[in-house]
Amino acid sequence: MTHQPLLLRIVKEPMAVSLLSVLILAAFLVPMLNLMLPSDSAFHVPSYVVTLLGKYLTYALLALSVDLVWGYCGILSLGHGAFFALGGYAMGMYMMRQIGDRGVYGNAELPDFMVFLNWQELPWYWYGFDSFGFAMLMVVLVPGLLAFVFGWFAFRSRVTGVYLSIITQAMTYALLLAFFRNDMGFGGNNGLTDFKDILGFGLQTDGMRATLFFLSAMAVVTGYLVCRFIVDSRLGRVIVAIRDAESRTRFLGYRVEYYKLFVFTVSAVLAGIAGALYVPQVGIINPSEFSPANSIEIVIWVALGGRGSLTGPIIGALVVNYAKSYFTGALPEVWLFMLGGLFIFSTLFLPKGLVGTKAISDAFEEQRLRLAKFLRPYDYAEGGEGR
Amino acid sequence: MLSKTLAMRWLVVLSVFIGLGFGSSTPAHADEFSDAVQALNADNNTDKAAAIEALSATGDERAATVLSALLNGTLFYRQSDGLVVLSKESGNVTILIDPSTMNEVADVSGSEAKKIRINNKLRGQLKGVLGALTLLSKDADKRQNAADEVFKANDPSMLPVLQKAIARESDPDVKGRMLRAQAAIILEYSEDTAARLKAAQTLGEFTDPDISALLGKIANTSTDPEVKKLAKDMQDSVEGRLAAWSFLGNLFQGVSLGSVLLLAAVGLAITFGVMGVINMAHGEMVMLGAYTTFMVQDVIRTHFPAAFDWSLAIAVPAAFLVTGAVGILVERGIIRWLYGRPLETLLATWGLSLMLQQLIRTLFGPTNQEVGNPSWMSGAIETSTGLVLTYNRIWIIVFSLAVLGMLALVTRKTMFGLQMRAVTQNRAMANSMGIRSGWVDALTFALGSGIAGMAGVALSQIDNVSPNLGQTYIIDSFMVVVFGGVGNLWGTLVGAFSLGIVNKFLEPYAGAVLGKIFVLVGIILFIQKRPRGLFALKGRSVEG
Amino acid sequence: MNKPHASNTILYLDGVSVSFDGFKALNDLSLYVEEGELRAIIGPNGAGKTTMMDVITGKTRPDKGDVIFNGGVDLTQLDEAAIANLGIGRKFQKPTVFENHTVFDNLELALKGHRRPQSSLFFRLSGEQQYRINEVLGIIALTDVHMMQAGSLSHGQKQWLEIGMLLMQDPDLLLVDEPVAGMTDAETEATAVLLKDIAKTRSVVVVEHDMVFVKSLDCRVNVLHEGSVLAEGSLDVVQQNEQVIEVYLGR
Amino acid sequence: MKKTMKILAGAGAIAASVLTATAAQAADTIKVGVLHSLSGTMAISETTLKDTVLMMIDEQNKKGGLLGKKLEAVVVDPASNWPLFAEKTRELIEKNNVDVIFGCWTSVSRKSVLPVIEELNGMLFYPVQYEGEESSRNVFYTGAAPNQQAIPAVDYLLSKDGGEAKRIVLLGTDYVYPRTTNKILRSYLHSKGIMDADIMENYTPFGHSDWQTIVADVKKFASAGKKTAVVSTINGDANVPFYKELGNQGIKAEDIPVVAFSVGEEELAGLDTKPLVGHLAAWNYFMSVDAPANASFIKTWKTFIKDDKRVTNDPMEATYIGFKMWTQAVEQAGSTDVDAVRQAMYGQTVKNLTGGTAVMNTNHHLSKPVLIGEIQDDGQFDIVWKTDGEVVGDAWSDFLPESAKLTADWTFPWVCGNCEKPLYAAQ
Repeated sequence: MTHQPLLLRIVKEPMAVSLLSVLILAAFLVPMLNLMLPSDSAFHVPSYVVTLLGKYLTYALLALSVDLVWGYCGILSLGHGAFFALGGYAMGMYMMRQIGDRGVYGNAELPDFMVFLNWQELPWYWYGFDSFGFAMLMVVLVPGLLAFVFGWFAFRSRVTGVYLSIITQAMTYALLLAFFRNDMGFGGNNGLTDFKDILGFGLQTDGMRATLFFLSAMAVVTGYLVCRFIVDSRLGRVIVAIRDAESRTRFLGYRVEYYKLFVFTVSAVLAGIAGALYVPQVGIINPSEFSPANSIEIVIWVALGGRGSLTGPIIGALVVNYAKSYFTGALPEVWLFMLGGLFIFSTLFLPKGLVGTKAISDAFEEQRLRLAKFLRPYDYAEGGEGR
Repeated sequence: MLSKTLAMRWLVVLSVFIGLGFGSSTPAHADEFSDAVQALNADNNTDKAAAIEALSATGDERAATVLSALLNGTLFYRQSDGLVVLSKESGNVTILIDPSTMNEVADVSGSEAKKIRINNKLRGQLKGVLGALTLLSKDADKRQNAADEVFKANDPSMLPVLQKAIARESDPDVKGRMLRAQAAIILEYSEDTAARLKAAQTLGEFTDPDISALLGKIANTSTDPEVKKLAKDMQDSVEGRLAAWSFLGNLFQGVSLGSVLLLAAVGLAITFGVMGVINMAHGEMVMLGAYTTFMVQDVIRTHFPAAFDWSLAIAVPAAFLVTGAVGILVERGIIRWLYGRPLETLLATWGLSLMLQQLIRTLFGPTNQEVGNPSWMSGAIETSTGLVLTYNRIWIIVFSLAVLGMLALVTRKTMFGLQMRAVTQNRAMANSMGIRSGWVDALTFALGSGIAGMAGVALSQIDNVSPNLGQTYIIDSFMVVVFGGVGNLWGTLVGAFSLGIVNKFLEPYAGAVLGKIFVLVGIILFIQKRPRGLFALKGRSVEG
Repeated sequence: MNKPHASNTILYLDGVSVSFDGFKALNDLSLYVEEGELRAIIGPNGAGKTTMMDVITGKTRPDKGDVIFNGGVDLTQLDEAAIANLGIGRKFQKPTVFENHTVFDNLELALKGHRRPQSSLFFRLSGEQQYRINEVLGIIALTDVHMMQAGSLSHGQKQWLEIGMLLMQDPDLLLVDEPVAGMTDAETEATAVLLKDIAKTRSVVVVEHDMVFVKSLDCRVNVLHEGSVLAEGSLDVVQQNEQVIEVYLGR
Repeated sequence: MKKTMKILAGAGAIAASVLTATAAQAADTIKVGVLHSLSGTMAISETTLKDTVLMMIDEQNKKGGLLGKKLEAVVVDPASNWPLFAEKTRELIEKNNVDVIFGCWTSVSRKSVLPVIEELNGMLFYPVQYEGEESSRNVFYTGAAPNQQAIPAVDYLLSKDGGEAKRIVLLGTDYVYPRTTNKILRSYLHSKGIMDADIMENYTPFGHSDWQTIVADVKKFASAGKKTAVVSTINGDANVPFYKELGNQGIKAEDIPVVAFSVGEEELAGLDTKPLVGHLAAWNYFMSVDAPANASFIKTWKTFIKDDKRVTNDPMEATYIGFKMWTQAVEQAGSTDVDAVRQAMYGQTVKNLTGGTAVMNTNHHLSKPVLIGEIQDDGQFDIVWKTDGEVVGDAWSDFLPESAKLTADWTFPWVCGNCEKPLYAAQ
């Protein structure tokens, strides 16, 4: 039963079907409503909403990446913001190079922040970022490599549980401090900003916004499929086995550290891609993305949505961030009460997250059975259970 | 210009001699004196400077009183007629005194009097002048101060009065300081090589960064090769001794940072280490403790100002009770539903921390609140060696150890401690033995929170009291607890102090930021070596 | 007891000592198991049985002593996964199965080979492997519940599932820690039959408290006490041993 | 299938609510966006400015509003989160249709807002002293540029009254404002004959709390026999332990004066200032200035905030001036249209609270007087020095080679914030 094609397996899950179809629909519809309708039309989607939703979607991808390691492999990373930020910085560096001589000082060689800090030449680690391809490679390579090296040491030494969580936090905190230093050559506290275009297309055009939104939506869909492929494979069953009984898995002969390293690295790459999509949409990347509080927040999206399911984190990220946008605008003085209250409420009353909540899951379960019967009536005629 | 000032100084010195020689001032001085005092209320600083010189030149012994009042900001003038007056605080009432007669000026209300403003330049001038005026004071403390001021001013015109003072000085400590001032003047300004060499020798005996700097300056600038060489040698020897002191200073700083980390972490060692609650609201408990201190001080300030020095003694138990009570509420309301789901506590306590921050912001406003140091925590043990041990840091070190000691006693020696350990080790067994585990949980959480609150009292003495206070410490606290080994108080102690000391010894070489980065990387690498922290319990596998 | 040459044994422990913070869990322990042998280990709590298992399976490194498998492989240099892949299977005292996986998936995960992440990502079950899983399902009598989550099995079923997982690994040596704890009499009997059956094709070491069960195994017995072997022989023989009676059976 | 549809519909409904919320509401009020952090690390400074804007709006409405309409504040909380500043700016302009925004404190928040405000042609009033090197068509800078704070302060230190300093220590927190300011100052000091050997520069992280090593270094640097002064661009929280360490190591203001650009009345409010007496700060405004306008401003503020102990500070005055100028410009333009108001802003004058008149220049920076104050034991400043008249704010420093050649002028023929020659050649 585990050999059915991926898509067929997904189709049997109404929650996933709904979510993915909404995402794909939105990927096409939102840009269309934004670009094709006149701005006074009732169905026009303002650019403001397009970038906002685009930002949420990058967060959703980030949450998905955390869920892969935490929900499925039991590795609670409190440092995933670091991978996100590194991906963002790689993208930011590319866009900085694209500015060329359009900076305020008109210096074609150096970014503005280097000019007014009297840097004489471009540091070596900025080489190559003029090329889009190289930058995209770095978007996946830098977070992936960091995760690989960090994971290699940590998993081999069998650092687990809260100890692992804290050292991931130490990692992102150390990076935060490092990137704050102006001497590092990443723009210090101000970070990278004032981006103009990607591949010659202006960032501030509606077309580019719609494209980035489309890419973000499709990235979430692709991210979902990749994660789904992983967790449905035998490897996926091994990592769940590791989560539930690590030493049993070892005594079965599995090299737990390799499996952890694999998912951790994949997850970091996904986070890096999310970061790279995030930066052009918000227009700035600075060291505060590395702050440990940000990483904790990602974990909270996942917990709220429901970890250990792939739809949960996506929904969690969307809900929390929408709530945040809404409350900071509507109730600026007391929104922290609302957000804090939401976290406490959901822990106490929705222990399995939004998607694990009985009312919701029952509705979907009913759908699932109906759908399954529709697709493979004979299975159910025998009273067997689909996977 | 220079010669004019010098001449003035000479006049001062001369008049001091006269004053000494002829006893108390004669009435003839009175008018001259009050004119000079009146001149202090000048429009610009240049005139004020001249007036200060003139006033000290009167040689009147009241001049010191007036000048130190000017320095301390208690010299006023009456707006109506510009009469210069001294002001004295007496309870809540300000009394104005005519400096010439030392009588109260009855018809001046506080708001009518304006302070005579001075600037840094005048302040420097005043200190020098006052130094010379008080070198021969009857009060040994004042003489000692004066000797230090003269040393700092390093003004050759003060040499004669200094020599006179040395001759009369009986207190060996004060005399030493005067000799130091004298040697400094001779070394820098004398033309006599032999005297300068002797002065350099004398100075070489002191272990003082100021002297090292002076010797260094002479070694660099002197044209006399002999003096130059000796100054260099002496500087090296002073520097050598200073290095040892600076090591001690570093150590103190490290221990002090360690004590702050320990205080911040020890409450967490209970709620997280013992109970397993990933308590993100721990920092806010610390903050609540700091705000309790503010409230206590506020009440004391407005109602019992005399008891201000006791404010912390009251704040410590108050903070313990307040945050302990909050702890009970939190445990009963939220945490108790989450046992067995430790990661969920992260989510709930994070939400709680957001709410507590906002609550404080709503109640007290977002700005810093002023929490004062009681007098016994202000100031420092200052040695001339450049080693400065501030009282607040010393007390915090003592306090942190006391808190930890008390906690160890509670957990090891009391019935509650026994029950607490029983419940955390085997809840079902404890229940069956009749321990009401629910209450033990609540009290344990309250204990951890209460200790965090007490830490807040201490941290309010060195940090800004603002809604963000807790956020500053939460990450470091978790680092310390995990580095030391979860569930091990001894580990928390050793972890805190070793992180503090390592940080402080790295800092001079790597700089503040890189130093901290190295410490973090160090923690990451250390955890590879000991995946369960510094003091991990070893044992056979139970489930494998 | 005479000391055989390592090359003649499936498992050879000689002079093994382990201590935790000063407590000697194993104290100069020597134990030899021959190929194809069924061996029972008994001993009071804290005698060092589980620690011995930990040492053999690579979980704990001995302070000194030799641990040699199959006549020549030094187990002290290997980690758990390597040892498992050499052909040593271990069943825990508390039944440890993957509760969130189905019974079928539990067995599939234990299937011999395919331990590398790359190959497991694209792994597909062959017909032969499917057959083997069904076979084992039959042996451990869980065919009917093969699609149930392992977490919802009864205690005894979990014990059997774990034994089934060991069979899937196809090991040369099985270490079985208290296989009948919490089982009904009927289940215990069936387990004894199963283990004896398994021992026909491979070596099995059983740690157990239940004397009736040990007796039904009808094999050589080692008595462990304070980290070393107190006596060895058939159950009848060791039950006669004065020392054994004193430290263990006598109380 | 029905339920799936329901969920799809639900998702659609959420999206729709986002959409409808953006629909413009009837414009019977003039909307003023307030973009200051009310939570997070910057709330400590920025909340005051939010209240200042609300107070100004309140005052204006009491006077009958503007153009016959009431002013309405739209307050949002960007939560000290820099990307959120950009998002909230977009929200204020696109969704709430505000006519003007008062906001930002840190440079990074302004940099984050900049692309959005320029793209949407909004108008931002930025009320904090900053590093300069910027002039946006859509931003009016009412805080001090380096030449309105740093350079006069150094002038003072070098003057006879200020102690004729011959060696200068530049201490700062490691971010762009101190880095740039110090770069400018170093170049300025060179022009005054103080060479690199007599300049020490040091950077520390945000919230740095252990100053022992650095203060000892300063002390050593100062003992070379030349009068030494410290120019501090140390940010907010780190100042308290810094000044304490100065006091502890026996450095008094008359020995080594420290002049700070980020320490004002609000920062001193949480601090015992007795050990700090005599240290200096340079601002365009001090609460202690004895002027009728200031007295009434302070009174209004204390009444509005219902707290007699609250202080006023320089960024509040900058907000005050910005707000006044905007209302005047709106009245002059007869509309809140950004382009019209911008044109009306140039040459707009507002009486400073400290006396004199602030003028908005075509480079979007103000002409303001510069004051230097010494810290007093009551947490207030005693003004010891004041520029003769107003100083024109420079967008581009004359002391940085790259920026000296740039001109900011948003009127014809330049119409440019960073050009070497006018956009439209004047015939």
